[in-house]
Amino acid sequence: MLKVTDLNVYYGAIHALKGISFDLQEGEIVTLIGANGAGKSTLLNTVSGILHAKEGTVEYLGENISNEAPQVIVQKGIVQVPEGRKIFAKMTVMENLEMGAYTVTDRQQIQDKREAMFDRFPVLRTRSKQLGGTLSGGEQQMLAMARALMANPKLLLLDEPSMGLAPVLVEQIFDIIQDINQQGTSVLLVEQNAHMALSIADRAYVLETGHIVLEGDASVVMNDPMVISAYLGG
Amino acid sequence: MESKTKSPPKLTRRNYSKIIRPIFGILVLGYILWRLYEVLIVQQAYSIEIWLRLLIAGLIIGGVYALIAIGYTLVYGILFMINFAHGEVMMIGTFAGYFLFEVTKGINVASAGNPPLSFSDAYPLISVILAFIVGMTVAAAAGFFLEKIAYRPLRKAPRLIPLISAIGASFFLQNAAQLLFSPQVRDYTNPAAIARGSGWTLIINDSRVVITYTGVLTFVLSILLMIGLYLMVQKTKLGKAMRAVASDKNTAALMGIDVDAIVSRTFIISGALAGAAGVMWGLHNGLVHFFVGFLPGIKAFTAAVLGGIGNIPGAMLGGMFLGLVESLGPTALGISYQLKDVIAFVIMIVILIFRPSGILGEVLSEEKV
Amino acid sequence: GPAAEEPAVVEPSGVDTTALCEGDDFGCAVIAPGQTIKIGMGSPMTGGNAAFGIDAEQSGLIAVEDAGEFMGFQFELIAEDDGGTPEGGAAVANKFAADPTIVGVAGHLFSGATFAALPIYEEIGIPMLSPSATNPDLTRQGSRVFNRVPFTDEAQGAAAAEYMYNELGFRKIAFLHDGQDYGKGLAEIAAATFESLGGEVVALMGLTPGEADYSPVLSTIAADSPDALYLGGYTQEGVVLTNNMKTSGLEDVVFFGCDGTFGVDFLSRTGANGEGTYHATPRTPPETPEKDAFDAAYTTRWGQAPGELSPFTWNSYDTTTMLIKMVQEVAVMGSDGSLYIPRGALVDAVRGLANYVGISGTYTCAPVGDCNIEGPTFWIVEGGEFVAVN
Amino acid sequence: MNKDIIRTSSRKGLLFGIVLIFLVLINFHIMASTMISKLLGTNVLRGAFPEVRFMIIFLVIYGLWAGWSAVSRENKTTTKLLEGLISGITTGIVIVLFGLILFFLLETQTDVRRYLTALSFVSINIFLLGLRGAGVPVLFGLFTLTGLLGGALAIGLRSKTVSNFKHSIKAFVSNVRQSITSALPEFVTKYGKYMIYLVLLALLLLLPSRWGSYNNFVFGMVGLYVILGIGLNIMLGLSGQFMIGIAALFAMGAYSVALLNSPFPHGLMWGFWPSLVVGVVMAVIGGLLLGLPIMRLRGDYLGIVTLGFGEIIRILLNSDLLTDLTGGPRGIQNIQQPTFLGRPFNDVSYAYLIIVAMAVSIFLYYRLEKSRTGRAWLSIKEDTLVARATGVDVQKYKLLALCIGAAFAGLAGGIFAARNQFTGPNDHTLMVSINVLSVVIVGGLNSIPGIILGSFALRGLPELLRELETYRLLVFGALLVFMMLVRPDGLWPSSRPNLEEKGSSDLKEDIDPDLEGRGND
Amino acid sequence: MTEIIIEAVKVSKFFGGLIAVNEVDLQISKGSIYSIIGPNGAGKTTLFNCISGFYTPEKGDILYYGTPIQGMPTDFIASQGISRTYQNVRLFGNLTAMENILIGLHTKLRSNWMDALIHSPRFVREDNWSMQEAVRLLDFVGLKGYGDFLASNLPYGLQRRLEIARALANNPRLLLLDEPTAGMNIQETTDLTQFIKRLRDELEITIILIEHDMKVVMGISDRISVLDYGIKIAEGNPKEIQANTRVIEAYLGPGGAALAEKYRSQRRKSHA
Ligand SMILES: Nc1ncnc2c1ncn2[C@@H]1O[C@H](COP(=O)(O)OP(=O)(O)OP(=O)(O)O)[C@@H](O)[C@H]1O
Ligand SMILES: Nc1ncnc2c1ncn2[C@@H]1O[C@H](COP(=O)(O)OP(=O)(O)OP(=O)(O)O)[C@@H](O)[C@H]1O
Ligand SMILES: [Mg+2]
Ligand SMILES: [Mg+2]
Repeated sequence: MLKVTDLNVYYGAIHALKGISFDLQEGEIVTLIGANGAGKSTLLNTVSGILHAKEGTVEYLGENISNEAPQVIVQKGIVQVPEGRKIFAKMTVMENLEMGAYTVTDRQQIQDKREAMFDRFPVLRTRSKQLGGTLSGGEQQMLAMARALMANPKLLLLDEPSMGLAPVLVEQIFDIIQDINQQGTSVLLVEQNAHMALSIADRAYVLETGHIVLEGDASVVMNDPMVISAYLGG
Repeated sequence: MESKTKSPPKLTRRNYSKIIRPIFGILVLGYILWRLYEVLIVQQAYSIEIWLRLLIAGLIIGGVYALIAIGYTLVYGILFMINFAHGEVMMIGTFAGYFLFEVTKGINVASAGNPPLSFSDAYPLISVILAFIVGMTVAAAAGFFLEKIAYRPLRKAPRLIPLISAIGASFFLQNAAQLLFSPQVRDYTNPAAIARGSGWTLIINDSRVVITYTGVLTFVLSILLMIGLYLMVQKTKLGKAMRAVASDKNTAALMGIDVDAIVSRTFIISGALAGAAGVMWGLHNGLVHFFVGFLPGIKAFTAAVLGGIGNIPGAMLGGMFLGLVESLGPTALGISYQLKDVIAFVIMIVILIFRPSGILGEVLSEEKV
Repeated sequence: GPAAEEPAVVEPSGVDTTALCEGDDFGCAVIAPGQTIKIGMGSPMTGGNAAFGIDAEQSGLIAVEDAGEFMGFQFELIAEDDGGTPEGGAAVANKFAADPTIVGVAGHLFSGATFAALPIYEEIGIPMLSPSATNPDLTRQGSRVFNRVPFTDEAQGAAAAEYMYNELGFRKIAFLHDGQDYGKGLAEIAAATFESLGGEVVALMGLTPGEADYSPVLSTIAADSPDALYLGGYTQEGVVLTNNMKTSGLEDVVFFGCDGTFGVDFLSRTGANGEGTYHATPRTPPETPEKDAFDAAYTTRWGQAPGELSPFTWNSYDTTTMLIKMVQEVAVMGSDGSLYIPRGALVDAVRGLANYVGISGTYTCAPVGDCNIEGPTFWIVEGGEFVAVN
Repeated sequence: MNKDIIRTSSRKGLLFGIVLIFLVLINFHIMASTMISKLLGTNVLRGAFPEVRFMIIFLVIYGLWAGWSAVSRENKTTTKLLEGLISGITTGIVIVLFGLILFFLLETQTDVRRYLTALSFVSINIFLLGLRGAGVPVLFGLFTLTGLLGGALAIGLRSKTVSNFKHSIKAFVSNVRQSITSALPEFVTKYGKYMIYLVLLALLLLLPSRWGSYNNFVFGMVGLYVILGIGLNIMLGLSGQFMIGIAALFAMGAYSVALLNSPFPHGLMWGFWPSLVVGVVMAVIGGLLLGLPIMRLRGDYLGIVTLGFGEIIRILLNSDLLTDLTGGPRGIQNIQQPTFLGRPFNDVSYAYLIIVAMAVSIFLYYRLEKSRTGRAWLSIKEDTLVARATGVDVQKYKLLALCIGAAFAGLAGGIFAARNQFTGPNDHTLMVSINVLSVVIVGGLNSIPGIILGSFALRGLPELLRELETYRLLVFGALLVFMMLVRPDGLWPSSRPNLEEKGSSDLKEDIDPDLEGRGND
Repeated sequence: MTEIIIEAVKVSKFFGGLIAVNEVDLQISKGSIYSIIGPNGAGKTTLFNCISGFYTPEKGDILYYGTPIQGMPTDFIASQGISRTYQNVRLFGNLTAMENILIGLHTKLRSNWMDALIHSPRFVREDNWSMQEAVRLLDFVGLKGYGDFLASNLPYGLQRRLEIARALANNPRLLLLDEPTAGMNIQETTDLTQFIKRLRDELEITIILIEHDMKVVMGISDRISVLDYGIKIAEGNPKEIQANTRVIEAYLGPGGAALAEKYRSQRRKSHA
């Protein structure tokens, strides 16, 4: 479904991604783990079209999308939940959801979608008129997910959805990810919480300073000694 | 490391601005109240019709300021840059309207028997509507190209950089207009039906108070445009997208919003409003020249900040407030008209001292850490 | 220019140029063959007051064209932008001072710029003849090089006050000015004279120049119900005031302007509102064939009517022409084919100007440099035209 | 692909055509041909028109450029020719339409100068190459041909091989430079920088007495703006306070020197030096008065308040209210000139005075920047709240920055007034504040070389552009935009100092400062 | 009992209608590591902001060595030896690491602008000393060699360390750390935990810690308070907190290992 080949991304002089290749099959949860600054968010942003690679290609359903603008990529069905949630603080929950469905033109569909989201995240229904910025961290994370789902993604990119959340909330979030996946959305998950991420993923890639150093089935990666010492604490 | 047993001395420190601020405020406020008392209660020099005239003048100019201020605020809200060339966009709109009226004045429509009428006199409504359409379109185009050429490449630069670019653009546009149209000051040739100075006349205390047609047009139209704009920003998809882009460009892009297009549209809207303000200016005041945008530009910028920059109702309020202070202030305080800008600025400073982010700006009393 | 093809052969004058130049206080400006005799002009050509400078340059260029060739040399007008500011005035003066072929300056236009420029010209002996700088102090400080053709504020202000009091019978007048040195001086003197005559000054106040709407000021003034409104300022403010008076409770009050408000621009922009307003000029006689010729030339060359950009169109022509005339008077052809212009002699010649009949009036320079010693002419607008009343 | 080429290059051509129309409408074609004419040795008097052949040269250059710039780097040779040609033809078509209108105006003798002031018959005629109607097809041919030629030129110069070649030349040059530097004796490489400084210093010392009063004047203006720029940089660049009212502080310095040193209005003749000190002090007081009430304001709110302050001061200086004190709109004349060792100042002495003032300002600036105070300012600029939580008394330091910056502005103002022997309200307009702001940002915030360059660019350039007459500010505005687009970090961006080595190398000497007072600074 | 360094007495902080901190009492003894945990939005950061002087609590006192400090200027509080770090790293991004630390040293230096202008002996002495001290701190937090990097160019983990170094430069008696391990992986987290211990042991600094990572909290805390909706719902040593049912309900949820097992089994099911 998604195929990334030999990706090189720079921030000015900083070489952030140094020849990354990976792929993701339809229906999979693939997780990317790696230390701070390894380039995980950079990778997601490149796939989303916020950043553009100097070299290398991103293929989606067999189509080269390396140089497309973000809005085009969203239209094609790749939607990202950015790091730190990035809720539109001065817009209500409802308006945030509407923004998520920006690419959808059918009003009825938007309404249905919104109802579906409220059913999935009941807490959002009770807050629908509240400003996004005043939600608690966990509520914001749910809103961010719901907002992304409004666009009917085929592929969901999640950037550290559990960051800064209380343990109970982490639990809920991972439940939801699984659920979304089971309903047919592929997921590319970036996580610091390697334990949880590996436990729900099909496959995993380990990123270090812009390189992929390890890849394989989640269960295999989980038992790799290097991963255990660096990411799982063993 | 040394020992840490010493307990901190009990010491409170003076907070300069905590003392100075109220003193300054009380001084200014006291002065204003004293002057108001002198003028309104003691001297009673001015009767009601004079106040009415002042009020009318203030509302009209306030409406114009508000329209221009909204342009500043829209652009600021979305790019956090001061579009210093915005006054020049208004100037372009003024010129566009001027030319439209020159053309409609020049076309003669046959009218049986009577001396031939010009198009603009025969169909004043159509020509005024045309003038607004042309003025707003041309100014919107100016705003669009301005952003595309002078600001878009600087989207990621620190905020002061596009400001200087805008100053350069402002120089350029001003001088281009001077070289194209000569520095001469001209007047709009209004359709006869809404000639400048004509209007409804009220007789108050045996004195005529004229409510000019152009003034009413200006005021009503600016209010309508403002309401329309506010509704648009609050309710339509474009408006919401603008707010989303304003709060976070990258995230907005991740929602599938074409950020460049939204920014362009923002400039188009703000240009169109400035163009409308320009045509109103021409119709009501009659002044058209290359420098016509400079003063209103500065004033409107002040108004935008006064209301809370980035805040649309704030810009409206700020514009109206500034217009009223300029027109009523000197008389009400019994101060020379030469100092009207001083009054306006001092009141602005006092307001900002107590509301550091404008009248309607968010209350920044405590910033989230 | 068309005459450039066949340089006329001019015999050397036979005057000993070395002695002439050594004897001169400032030495000579030497114009070598092929060079032009340059007249400088410092004026605001950009920014809010650009119309004044552009107008002055356009008039000056016509003056230079009219002057034609002199002993095989061309005159050239170098108009520089001083922005109307002192800082700009000093910059332009320094630039002119660095050019040895600049012999005189038809400027500067604004008093502030003139003040800053003056010491520089004083030092190297470049005569100035300003078409518009009216600050009385300019001719009070004993400058040798500074001269001007406009009225001083004193002459006009006093005359206007007397005219309003004695001839028109006004007793209550509001005096306004544009807050610039020209208008303020004028209004203050007029007000003081009016008061000394026994009139009542109901207001003497400054405006912010360049505004588009003065109705608040006027509404306030209306409370004192004056007979007339006097303005020291320019057409721009005059037009706005005249138009605003009709909606500010001053419909029946007379607007009395000055030489700064005289011009076709006022007529066309006030229309019916301008009827019955008064203005002043230093110009006698008003319509001469020379002036008509100039008006025609100006319109043909620039596509605008003279007086549309600023009230100083004719003054600028006259000052440039006067400088050229004086250069022609003192210049000497050297044996080497160069033209020798003794600077000190030129300075004195300009100061010594007498009974010069220009298109804007007849000028005789007083020893302090004020060249317009005639009283003003007052005009009333009737039927869309200026009609002289005295 | 082919469609793409047609679209992009015809768009280029359209752009060039429209710009040319604009240039003709403001008579810039006359200006440009005049310049070409002068360059080629044929003088054109002011107000006169150049000969048609120079117009042709201008148009040919313009056409070549239009063709050249339409060429893209990647394409094949023939495609490049095509691109140039299409661009040329499009420009030609636009110009034909325009030319026909012009010809119509000429034929019917329709004078449109009431609306388009530059469009005189002479100017039209010159644009039509003096050929009237026949000029239109000739122009079309000219643009088609030059477009093609421009494309052809670009084949040679705008190709990958050439750009590679350029790179290799650059590499070669830098290699040569390196080998030269390595071959030079060590002291040259080591002290080369200082030698350059020495040469600059020598130039600074020698030039003012040589190059005439005009250059001294312009140089002095640049110098004063450097001082103003340093003052503003302390407020804006170091402590992050958005100040658009520095003209007011400049005015305080200027008016102090003027009022204390002129026969009118007060007849005080204190002499230049003491009044310069008063000027600096007054500016500092001004900074303090401005700063005290508005310490809480941030960003653009601060900007607009300082702008208001600047305007308030200017209006008051100009007003009837203060005329008796400040001379009102007439300003203050005949400012007494300073003397040095009994000799009165002339342009050369002022140049030296400004050099000294500039040098002192730069020196003081560097000392401040590299101190606890300077770092406290920087921390406030970066993050006020955190600076406060790190123990920086934000209000005190902000005020300090305003006051010290004001002192520089006052110094510049004092010298300015004395040098012009006159100052008035028009010397202290909003434009002055905007100019200083531009100087600092165009040059590069927190960079002294940047401020010097910026000052040359913004104050020197308009003087150089005087050749362009009325087009001066138009070109200046365009250049300002262009400079920002090309160098958004400023002409000479600042860099942060390297301190780690300094701290490490001194590690041997174990100095312990007096730490008793720690905790209650 | 040992000396109390800081004490909160019925501290409340409101935002409009929202009670962010509700009558919270804390007593923190000198030389201890004290953790504050609680769900998102419980008011932990707000409490820090009250202590460090960013906010003035509407009610209650904050006593530092027995002296009330609430409402005092932030910089004054800092100069009394209370340093902090921030939940989202807040370095002076455009300045170098050295400069960041030098600014941290601000309260320890006394030379003013005049000293700087004339390079007085005091200035020279302090300048040399502060450079050395900054390098020493750089070394202490393991940033040697990064001194001349712009802070914003440092990797995230190093930025966190630099922030701590800046806070340490103030020579604090009390250090407030707000989620120092957020966004760190396990290895980095372990390192940082050791480092925090060292701060307490070697420099005798009292530390208050906000953390979501229970491993860290339980590993190094002497005492723990739990906030929920601004109210302190529990206090005690790690053992007591882990056993507290209210805390489990509001905050901890079932243990991580158990949870992971739950997911794995679910996954197997769904793939089957
Ligand atoms: N805007 C930027 N400018 C310059 N460098 C950047 C920028 N954003 C990221 N970097 C650098 O690129 C590298 C990769 O960053 P990225 O944000 O992708 O890491 P990450 O793996 O997502 O880390 P984290 O776990 O902290 O989110 C880092 O070294 C970072 O410093
Ligand atoms: N400046 C502010 N204005 C309004 N509300 C605020 C402000 N600061 C915090 N709040 C609110 O106060 C509550 C407590 O916030 P606080 O940041 O202290 O939570 P926290 O315990 O640190 O949570 P987290 O673990 O997510 O960081 C939240 O509901 C928050 O939205
Ligand atoms: Mg990341
Ligand atoms: Mg928190």
